[in-house]
Amino acid sequence: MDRIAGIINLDHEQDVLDELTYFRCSAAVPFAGRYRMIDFAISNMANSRIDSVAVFARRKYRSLMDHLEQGKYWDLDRKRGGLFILPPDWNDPTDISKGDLQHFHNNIDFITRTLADYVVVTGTQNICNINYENVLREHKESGADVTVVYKKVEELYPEFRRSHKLDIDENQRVTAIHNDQHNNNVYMDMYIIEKNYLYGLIEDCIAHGCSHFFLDGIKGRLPDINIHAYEYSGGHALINSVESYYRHSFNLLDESEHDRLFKEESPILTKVKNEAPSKYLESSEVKNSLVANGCVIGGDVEDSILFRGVKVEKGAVIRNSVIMQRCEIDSNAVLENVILDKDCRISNGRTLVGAPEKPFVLAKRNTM
Amino acid sequence: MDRIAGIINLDHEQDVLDELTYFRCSAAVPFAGRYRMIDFAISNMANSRIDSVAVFARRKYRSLMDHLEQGKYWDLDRKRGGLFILPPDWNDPTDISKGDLQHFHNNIDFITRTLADYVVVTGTQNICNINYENVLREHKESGADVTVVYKKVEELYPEFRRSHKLDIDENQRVTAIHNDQHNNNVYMDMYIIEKNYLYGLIEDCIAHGCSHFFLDGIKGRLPDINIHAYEYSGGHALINSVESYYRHSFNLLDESEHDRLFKEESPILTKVKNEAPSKYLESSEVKNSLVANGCVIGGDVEDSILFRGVKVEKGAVIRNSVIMQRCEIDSNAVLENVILDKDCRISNGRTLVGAPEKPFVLAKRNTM
Amino acid sequence: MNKECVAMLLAGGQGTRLKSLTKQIAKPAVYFGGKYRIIDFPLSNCTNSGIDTVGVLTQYEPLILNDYIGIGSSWDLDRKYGGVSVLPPYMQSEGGGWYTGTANAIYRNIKFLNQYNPEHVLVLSGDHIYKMDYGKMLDYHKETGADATISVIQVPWEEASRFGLMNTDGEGVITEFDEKPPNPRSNLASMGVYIFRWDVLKQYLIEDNQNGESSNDFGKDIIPALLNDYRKLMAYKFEGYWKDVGTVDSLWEANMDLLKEEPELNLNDYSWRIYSKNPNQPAQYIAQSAKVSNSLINEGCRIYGTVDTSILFYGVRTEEGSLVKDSVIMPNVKIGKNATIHRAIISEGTVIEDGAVIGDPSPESEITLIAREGTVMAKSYMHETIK
Amino acid sequence: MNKECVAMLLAGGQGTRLKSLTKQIAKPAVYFGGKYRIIDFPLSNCTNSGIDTVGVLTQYEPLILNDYIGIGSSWDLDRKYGGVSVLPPYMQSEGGGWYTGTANAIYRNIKFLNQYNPEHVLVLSGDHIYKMDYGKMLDYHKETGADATISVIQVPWEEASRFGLMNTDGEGVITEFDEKPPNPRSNLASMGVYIFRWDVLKQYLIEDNQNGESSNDFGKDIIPALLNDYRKLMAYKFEGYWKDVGTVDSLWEANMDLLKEEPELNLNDYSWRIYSKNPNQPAQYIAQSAKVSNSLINEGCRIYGTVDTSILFYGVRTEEGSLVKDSVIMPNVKIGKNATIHRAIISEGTVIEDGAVIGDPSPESEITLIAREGTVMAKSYMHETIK
Repeated sequence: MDRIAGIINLDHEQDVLDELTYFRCSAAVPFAGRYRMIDFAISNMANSRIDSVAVFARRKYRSLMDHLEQGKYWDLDRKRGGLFILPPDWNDPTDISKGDLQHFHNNIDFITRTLADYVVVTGTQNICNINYENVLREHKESGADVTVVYKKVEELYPEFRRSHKLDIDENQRVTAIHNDQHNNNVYMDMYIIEKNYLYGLIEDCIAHGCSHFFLDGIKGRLPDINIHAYEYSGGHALINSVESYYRHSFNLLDESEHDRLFKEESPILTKVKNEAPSKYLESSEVKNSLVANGCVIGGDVEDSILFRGVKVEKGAVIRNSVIMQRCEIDSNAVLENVILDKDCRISNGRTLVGAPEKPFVLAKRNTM
Repeated sequence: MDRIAGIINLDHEQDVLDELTYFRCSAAVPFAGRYRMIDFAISNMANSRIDSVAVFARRKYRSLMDHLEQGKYWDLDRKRGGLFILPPDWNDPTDISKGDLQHFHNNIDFITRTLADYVVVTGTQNICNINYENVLREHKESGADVTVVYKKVEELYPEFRRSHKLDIDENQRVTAIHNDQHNNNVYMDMYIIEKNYLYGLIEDCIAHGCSHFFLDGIKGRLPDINIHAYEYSGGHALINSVESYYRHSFNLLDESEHDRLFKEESPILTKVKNEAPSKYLESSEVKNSLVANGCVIGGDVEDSILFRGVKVEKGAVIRNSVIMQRCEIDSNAVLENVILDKDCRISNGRTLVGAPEKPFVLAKRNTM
Repeated sequence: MNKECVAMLLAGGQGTRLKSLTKQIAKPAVYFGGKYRIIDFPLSNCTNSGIDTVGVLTQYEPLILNDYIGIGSSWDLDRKYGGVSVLPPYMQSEGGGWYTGTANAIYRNIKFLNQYNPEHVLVLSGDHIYKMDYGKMLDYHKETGADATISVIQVPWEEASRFGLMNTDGEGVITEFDEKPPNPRSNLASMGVYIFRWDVLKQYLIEDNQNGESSNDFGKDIIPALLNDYRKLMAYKFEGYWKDVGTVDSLWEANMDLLKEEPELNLNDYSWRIYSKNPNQPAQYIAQSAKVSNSLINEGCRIYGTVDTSILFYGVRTEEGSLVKDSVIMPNVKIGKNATIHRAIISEGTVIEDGAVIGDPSPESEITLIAREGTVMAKSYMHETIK
Repeated sequence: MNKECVAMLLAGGQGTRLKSLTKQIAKPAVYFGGKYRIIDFPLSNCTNSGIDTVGVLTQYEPLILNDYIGIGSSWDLDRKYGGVSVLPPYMQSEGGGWYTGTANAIYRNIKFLNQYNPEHVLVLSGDHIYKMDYGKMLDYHKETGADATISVIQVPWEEASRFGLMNTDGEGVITEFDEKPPNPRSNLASMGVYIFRWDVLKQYLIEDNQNGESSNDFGKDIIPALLNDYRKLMAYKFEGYWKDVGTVDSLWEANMDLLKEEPELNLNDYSWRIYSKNPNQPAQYIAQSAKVSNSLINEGCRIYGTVDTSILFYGVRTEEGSLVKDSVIMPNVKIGKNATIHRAIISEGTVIEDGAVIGDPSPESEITLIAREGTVMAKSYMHETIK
């Protein structure tokens, strides 16, 4: 029985979702009506029977702590292993590590003490539903040092500009990692690696003053190390901007897109909130929308996503918008192309209209 | 059934335990062989049926997170209430609160959402075994706005210099709070207050630009507010310096002192480590010492405290020392008047001798 | 450490009046309100009232309730000491056997209760939908120094004879107890919520067990015995929503009660959450073709048809052209194109084929119960009312 | 979600050979090693082996084991899905009754197992002290494609006839199984650890139950039936410490084994922890007057006397002038001034009065067992050996 440990490395995830990341890191941004971005990464691990997960957090991680607790919603509140949120702990003046290697170095106990033989390292911006046991199987068969996961995308949307792309030979071996805007093999910011090999690379990177483990320790060693490419073919959304967030939110209104991310056999788990079922009043008119529990809807909602506990009064109109937890939309308010963060309140009769390509975003706890 | 919520406010606790607080806040300093300082505060709350506890943390709190998890060892891993570690979250540019009022302000939800009617606020440096249900009973009978807890000390040790002292009238009402070095009514840095009254004081303090809730919001309002004094008569140790830490450690070797802090009916709980019972080898000679589990002792130990998992080889000598978790003392090493933090290793034949009034302190993970 | 008060939840009733809904599951496990099972209400009341030790007495094989309750984490009852325990009748060295009555069920768990050495025992039944702070009732019980306190609610006089009724004096002391009297002299009905001093209850349970003629029932035997001995019994008046959901009609009605604009039973009250096991479903989807009004819909639903004045549990899918009206649709039901459902309760996992017609729209008609899991309702069944 | 492997721990044995130690508690709950109960070893092995679903089959009233196991959090088995369940014989609609044998106990919990739909079932007994990675055995079982795999250990030939013995061919295929044969032809003893393919085991359990002449026992009936049908049975060789602690002498010996300088069973191995319920005791105190050597001492002890080659559980207090030698002292025993104890097992809570003399120091003497909780051993008992 091969065991895998997981590392969710948030160190390179810029907080680029504008108002949505004013108060939280992007991993904690709400998505798809009832989830946070990081739920996908953690659920994928839990569904792959990974029972030891470290989260390398650096900035604005408090809402992450609130959300993850000790991992109980993923059955990761364990004595052995479990979920660890690892914020910075750089009090050792003799520590010479830099960048994300500070995390790897400071938390080397996580790697050395785990009973797992393999480690999956991933970010949270590539939303997907992947089974790492399959990745491991292919990794072992390939005999590679590292196996990276990529998605062959059909269209090179703007969000892929910042992603690395892979050149792959006929044996699925990676021959180059670069930023070529015409390559559609998008590296998904996740890889699997043998624990001891990872440990050696970390030591070596620190000794050489590296500051970015993937770039310096893996990409930079091509072609000396054997990198295998695992093609992920399921549902995928890269969210690294308000625009990509907004577009992928609406993609979920398509049933087949939705079902590629949410599967019965590998469910995406999240913190349980015990909201009542949503209530649709006599006056409500809801069309083509995703609605989480705890909402009370009296107005019109179309082509939109309502998170948990949203109140929409009679006469209010919401179109092409994402409305997060516990927002209240008073009667006769009109919202179009808007993203409201948590706990916003839109008063009677107010109108907010953004552009379809650039939604109007309101930070949390605003009253307008 | 009156309910009480708890706040453990670490904001005013200086990290003054030298090497012991290089890497951790003083609340996380190991004490009494198997505890951390904060265990006393949390266990007192748990034993007083407080099921909602917030920890206001600001600096070096990672080892606190490791230790407390979600409060499971205190049965505080609850859906409703439970234990919350609340590190800084000051991302709101419009927030005008200062000092510990930042904590109160940022975490006002904790106070407003709790079902409790009363709140106990405490630090962690006054080690004691107190039942807050008794404090509440006296508080309600007194009709006071706030009830502060004090200890009438017999001797004014140096550690009390920084404590506030209370002038108390014949009705146990506080008439003055000051620093008079000849008053032996030592304020124990804990008080109970009605939730709504607390909320009002916080609002008011922020509006007036205060930065220290107790000094500005409570002490500063004397004699306008009615402060009752609750006398705590049980075991007590104020630990705010290496010297007081060292002295109080050895006080525990006295059975009656020990039993005033550790009671069967109100046990001090801590994180479970699943260490085996300690092993005393044929060659060991242990006298007048406290030993936690998981130790393997082959040498001489006298008048000392060994934390969990300490190894003392045959021929090693330890006197008047505090040896923390998983230290290894090789054969023929001699330690006298020493505090070793976690994971230190003293090699074969080394001698370390501090002074009885000023122990030699070694920070964690040192090898000598 | 003692527990001040331990709750014992009587979940043994076979609930035969709920017909096939309780064929495979005990009544407390019956679905309610789009998301819940009946037992979620007393369990949530316990945790919200600060009672963290609950024994669930079940007459049936314990697996189903064990599976639903698990370690109690859904209701915050996964406690190190206390928490929730399912207590089926088990073999004992002095022999085993079925619980012969509600009092006998508690009697046979005296050892369980003694573990916690409680001062008071709260006895609950698993048949009612209500939100109640048992802590306040306990305070009342303690303040009055009662041997037993019975929670009562005013019911309409015309329904009173269906209940156990209390006659009380001006101070709330119970002077008489009539179990379902034909001619009620009071309309204060017992809610099936009792608090006893444990030492008193234990004594009466032991005596009751020795009495070969007793039916070992709280209402029929224990309460009358206490009254007979002039023990102090107090009535605690409860105000709020309380409904027995022991029949198909009352279960349907209680569900419909939630659809009022301001329902008496508020499920969105953050200070008194009703906890439930979480099925991990994604957000519900309301399609372009859908029309939803006056309804409660749970996560995991995909609605393409019309839903009016109905309650849909998780995982329900309705296709285009379908109509669901005045109905309760339990989890994972699939409703085909152009199917119509009126005034029905459709049980878990049923597949309703395209074009099927179920139920009778006339307001006086009986509620149709489709209660065979996995049933495929084809057109041929369309006008049949299956009970 | 299926579970690949579910463990069933047979904890029903009354352990009469352990005499009064098992009068009030089932054998798996007997104390061992200064801190543990026997059941901690198989439960810790399960959690360390990645097996997170364990049914504990007990013949007794389930309360004591329920109380010790709680929600399983001590062994990290407080899982949302799976975890540890105590399974006493319970009343069923088709009637109830005692488990008639080890196989019958599993047979009557087929529904429990079916809930998880496992591919394999690991059957354990609760009588042995050992650390074992069941995951490796499962890998072997899967690789060899066996219907059943039995874990075996080499025992000295002279002891072999006390065990169930396997004859195997060169590949480890079991060709014969002899239950305690007078003339052993093999010294590979069954450790009471089996892995079965669940579909195969289920079939044999059902057939075994229909066979009125069967004793419903794994060793006597199920294994022979499998062999008889030429099913593939593999022997999995285990190397390491393994000890049956079914008698007072072997329990004492297994405790003493821990006192060797490098004991075969290492309790300080951080990669294979033995988990146990935590009694929340402060650090142990060794006084100025104390002399402790070659001993294991647990938290909560206060030692003022001499302790040599002994094991002390939590909460033991020995006064000045007392001597404890070659003994096992269970929790909360109080030993008075100048009392002497040799070669004894003193059970929980016993109070030994000042000056009492217990046990016989001669190395050939029987082990003295003081096993009545709360006994006060006064001087007058001094030379008596109480069993």
